[in-house]
Amino acid sequence: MASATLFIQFRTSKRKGSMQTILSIAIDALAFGMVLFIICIGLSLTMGLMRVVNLAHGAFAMIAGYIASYAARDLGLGYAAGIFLAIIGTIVISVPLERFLYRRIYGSPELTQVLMTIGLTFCVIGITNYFFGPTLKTIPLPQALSQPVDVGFRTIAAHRLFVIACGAVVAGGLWYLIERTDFGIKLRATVDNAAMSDALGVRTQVVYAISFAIAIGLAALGGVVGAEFLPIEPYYALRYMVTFLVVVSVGGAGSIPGALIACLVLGLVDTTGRYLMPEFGNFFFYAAVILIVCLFPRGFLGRAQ
Amino acid sequence: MTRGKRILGAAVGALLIGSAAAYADTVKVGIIGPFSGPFALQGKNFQAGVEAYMALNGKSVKGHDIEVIYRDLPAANPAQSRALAQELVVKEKVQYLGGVYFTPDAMAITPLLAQANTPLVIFNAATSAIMNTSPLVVRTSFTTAQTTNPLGKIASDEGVKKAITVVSDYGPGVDAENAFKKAFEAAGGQVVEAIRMPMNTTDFSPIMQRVRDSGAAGVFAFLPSGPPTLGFVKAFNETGLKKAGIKFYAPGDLTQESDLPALGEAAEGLKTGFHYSVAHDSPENKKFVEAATKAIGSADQLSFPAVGAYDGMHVIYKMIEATDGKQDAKKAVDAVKGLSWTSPRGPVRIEPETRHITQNIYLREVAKGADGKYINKEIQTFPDQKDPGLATQ
Amino acid sequence: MSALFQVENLSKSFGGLAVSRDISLSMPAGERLALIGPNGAGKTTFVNLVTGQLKPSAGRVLLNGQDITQLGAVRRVRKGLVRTFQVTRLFSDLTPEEHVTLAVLQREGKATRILSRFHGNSHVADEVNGILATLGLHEVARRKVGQIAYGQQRLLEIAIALALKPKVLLLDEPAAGVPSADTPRIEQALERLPPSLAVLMIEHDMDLVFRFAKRVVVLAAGEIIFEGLPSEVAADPRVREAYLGNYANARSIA
Amino acid sequence: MHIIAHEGTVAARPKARSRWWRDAAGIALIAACGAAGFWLFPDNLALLTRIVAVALLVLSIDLIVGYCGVATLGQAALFGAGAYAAGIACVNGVTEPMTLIAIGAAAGAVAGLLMGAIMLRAHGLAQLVLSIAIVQLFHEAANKASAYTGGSDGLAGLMVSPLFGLFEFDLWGRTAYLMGLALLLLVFIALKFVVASPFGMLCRGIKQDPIRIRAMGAFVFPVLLKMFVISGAVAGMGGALAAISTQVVGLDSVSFELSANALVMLVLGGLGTLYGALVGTVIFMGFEHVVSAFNPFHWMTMVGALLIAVVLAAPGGLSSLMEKVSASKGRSS
Repeated sequence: MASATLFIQFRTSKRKGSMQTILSIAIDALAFGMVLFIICIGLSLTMGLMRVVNLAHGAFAMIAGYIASYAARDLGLGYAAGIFLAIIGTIVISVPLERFLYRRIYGSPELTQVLMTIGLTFCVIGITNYFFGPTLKTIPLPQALSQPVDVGFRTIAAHRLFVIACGAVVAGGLWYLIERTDFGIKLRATVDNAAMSDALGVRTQVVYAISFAIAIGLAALGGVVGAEFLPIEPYYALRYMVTFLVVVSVGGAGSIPGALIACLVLGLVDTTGRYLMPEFGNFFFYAAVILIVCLFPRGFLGRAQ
Repeated sequence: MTRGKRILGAAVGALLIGSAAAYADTVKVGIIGPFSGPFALQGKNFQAGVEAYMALNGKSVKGHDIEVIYRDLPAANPAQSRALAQELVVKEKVQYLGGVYFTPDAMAITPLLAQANTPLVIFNAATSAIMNTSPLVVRTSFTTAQTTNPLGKIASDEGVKKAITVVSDYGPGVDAENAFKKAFEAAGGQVVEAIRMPMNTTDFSPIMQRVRDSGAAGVFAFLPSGPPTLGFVKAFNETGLKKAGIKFYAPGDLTQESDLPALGEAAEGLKTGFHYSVAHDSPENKKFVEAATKAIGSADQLSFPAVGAYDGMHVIYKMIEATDGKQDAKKAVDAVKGLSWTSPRGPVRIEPETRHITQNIYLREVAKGADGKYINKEIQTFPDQKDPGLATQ
Repeated sequence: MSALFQVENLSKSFGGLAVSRDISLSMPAGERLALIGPNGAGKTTFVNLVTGQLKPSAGRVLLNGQDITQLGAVRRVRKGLVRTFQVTRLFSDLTPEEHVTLAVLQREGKATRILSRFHGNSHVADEVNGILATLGLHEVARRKVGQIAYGQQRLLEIAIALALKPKVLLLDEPAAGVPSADTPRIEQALERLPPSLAVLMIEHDMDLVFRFAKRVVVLAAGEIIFEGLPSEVAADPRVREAYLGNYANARSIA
Repeated sequence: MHIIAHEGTVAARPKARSRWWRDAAGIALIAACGAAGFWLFPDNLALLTRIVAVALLVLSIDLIVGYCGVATLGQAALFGAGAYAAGIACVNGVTEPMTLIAIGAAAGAVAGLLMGAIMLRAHGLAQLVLSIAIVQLFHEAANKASAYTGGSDGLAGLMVSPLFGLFEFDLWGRTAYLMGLALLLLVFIALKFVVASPFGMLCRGIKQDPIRIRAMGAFVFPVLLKMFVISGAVAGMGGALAAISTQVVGLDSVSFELSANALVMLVLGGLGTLYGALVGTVIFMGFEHVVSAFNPFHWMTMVGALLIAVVLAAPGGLSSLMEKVSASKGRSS
């Protein structure tokens, strides 16, 4: 990361020669990275801890976006209520899916999981398109978040600061949940050895169900607060699938700090790449992915399989 | 299943029309468009335009019943495009092909036309070069160069000396960049920097940083309509460029009516050049909007592909009229060369040499309409614009 | 030097933790050597060092007088240093015949051929059938490995190794997990191993060790603490100490 | 021992022969289905040709995923390499269709070599992500090099000369379909030989346990790389066929979407049998065609439901379901 910063400095010193640009890019990268983090961390948990390649993860984020848009815009309940209802609503929708579909594929070969979750994604896209139509849906921000804020060297949308804060809270909260609570102990035990945990009286089915709900809830939160970056529309579920998958793998499935580092590094690479030479932005991004994966075959902080 | 459906359709049709008209022949029109997938909205607009035209002008021409068959092509996919066109021509026996949203899909169909003896009326695909690949193609949409061209002069007239172009990095984006540069420099301006963004860009703030650093007084942007436009416009506001007084010019794809409710306040004041605004003030347009809104189901979803389809159907109806329901592609195309009429978008004409549509291009500004909804308000008209892309070839 | 296989001062440490210390061994052709040791003695590390799965921190491995320390696992196999696995590593949907055929073809350098057929290759069939018959696997030669008894799977591990015509054979607990009723079949198979072959057996089952080995090496805490005849092992105080710790009154280590 | 060996060889013959008969019957069945398609759906030959081209792509994925256990979501990079190579050659005056197929195969093989060399450095999820990154880079490169590839407008104007100087590639697509079908059959037969060779067996072994294969003294990397090259050649032929029959090459032929769809088709049909690849392609594309013609606006839901139903009813893919049905009695052991 340090070398990347130096590189920017070198380039911009020719261009404008100010710290401003560097800080400016850094803060944009941070906000974008945090959006990715909030959405992807749930996927990282399902993939790393529950060993389910849930390609329909983005579909849940999208469902949340629709609920939030409906609550905040059409019902006029406001942003906070929108977020809350979106998380609750998405989890409620996910419960029967977990019970009747996902439970059948725990422990199945990865490709079988891919087949089913892609199928689920197709269904969600089709159904959303049918009920809500193909237009973009927005979630109106409250006044406080929609204003640009002057942070000294530039103006930044208050919403971006809010996203950064959300990301920090999610990272801290998850760390606390997994490392410091009773549930976290049960979860880690179940992951290490499900049969043994079962024998010790941990109700692994319940642990799985709760973890799944948490993952979906995080997807929902990410879908709503990230809607300014990744607008809500029916094709959302497939459009960003690759990005989510890449982020999770680069971070190492199942690792919270790994996912955080991956989001920040990829966010930085993406943002600086697009600033320095936008026309090669994708080259930058995927070349970085190839490089990282070759250097860290298990992701930044992945568990040994 | 398709065969069963066809038989069923024929049976139902016979019942409705009754025995007297059962002898009347049916002319089939095949429409290919993105009816599902990421561009489903555009496909829905195709359908709305077609249905609006048929609702207003009847479902038969000179006693020939017209049957429309839709085929879904969710994203640019020439192989599938060709397969669908072939099926429509060979199996469904359509006499006319219409629709087509993407350029490569059109390119895959044009080589078939002569052998199929079928004209293709393009409702959207906007690259100039398509017209050169077959004499049996007619286009009722626009080209990117056509909608971009007047913007160069406008920018210069508004006192912009230095401008930066920001376009999506793909064919139409590059076309737009070139067209603007040419027109702007012809008017005495200077393009200081040309940025091409990858198609999948979601965070535009680094781009806006570049715009700011370039020191340009105006920015010309081209993005295909769709989700990224929202992020782009928001980033333009949030990074303070709008507040700093940097002028913004773009073809109307960026402020497509169906995106305006989502863009909302952020888009207010944006100036775009385009061939059609849903808010165009004319009796023809009023009738069209009413019928098309009914067809599409929601006023928020209606936008420019619908008018391309509407006028496309007009051209197809004229072709059927000229050939009296017989399959004769050359005669059909010849009949509409030079055809002029008043479209919902204003006066238009099919240019005999290029078979592309000549039309007014309007400078519009996003503003609040009478009912409080945002509209593209026409503030200046550039009449009779041909496609500069074809004119140069 | 008549030693076919030699290990010289082999050491390995992970971080600061030494798991193998200064191990030296020498085996002539035809040797039957057993390596034993309590759990955690470093037997698995030793096997990995010898077969090339791990690189040693210090020391050398020699085969036929040639230094093979720097060679990878595959090249060591090709030089004639072949192992079996403690937990069988077999392809559950292939038959024993297919396993051994693949090994024979690989030894002959024909396993990567595309323009010949794997099945019905009469040239290798005789050899394959011979090996399977020697180990008493001919009856199950056509069954999928997933469907044959575990004892037979262990024998198949040995069959694959023999198909590679090794000079030195490393048997990693060849009787592990085999029901005691089947152990004689494994013993029988071991007795029939080619006489010129140097065999290093790592094993827990002391009965098997005493019957098979001519010489025994005891490893404890990463070091060789005993080297000698099987009959002397039980009496050695250091071995007793290593195995029994404070329960010095126990009579036998078996 | 002699007696045993003798018995063994005697027993070997009927088995090898039955295997051979089964493959011969399978290939005859594919040929019969292909011919049936030609007679039954003479108006859909462009669709059938597209299915054949994609079937080649799916077969190529089966070689890597089904036989080597290397997961890939980037196979369209190889398909696209073949398509663009054939397309560019055609635009530059090489119009003989068989030559174009050969060019496609060569380009696919080279791309396969490159892709394999990169992908085989990682395992599991990381490998999957590498494949995605590679196909995205290919896509980006094809978009950038618009002077050669036409970029997003597509590479148009491919004028392929008649096959053997006699059969035109026309509107009805008979030539393209029959050529594609013949190509598919030849490739299928060749691949049956490949997977039945010692090399094919070695790959199956590597898929299950590379450590065991190494302990047999075989290098894993070159074997897998070789399979990547073969797979690339097959995918490249599919791409070239698509280019010839469509006369346009679009960016979709190097897209992640095509890769993912093709993988879905393979898993739908069943891995590691070659037949599964064909079954999956035909079922998926046929189903998609029928439902999207039936309802162009909301067919995606039905395709999704099909995939879910298959996972619930036949987790091993459709071909495993057929095996299960045909062998339902003998399966009690």
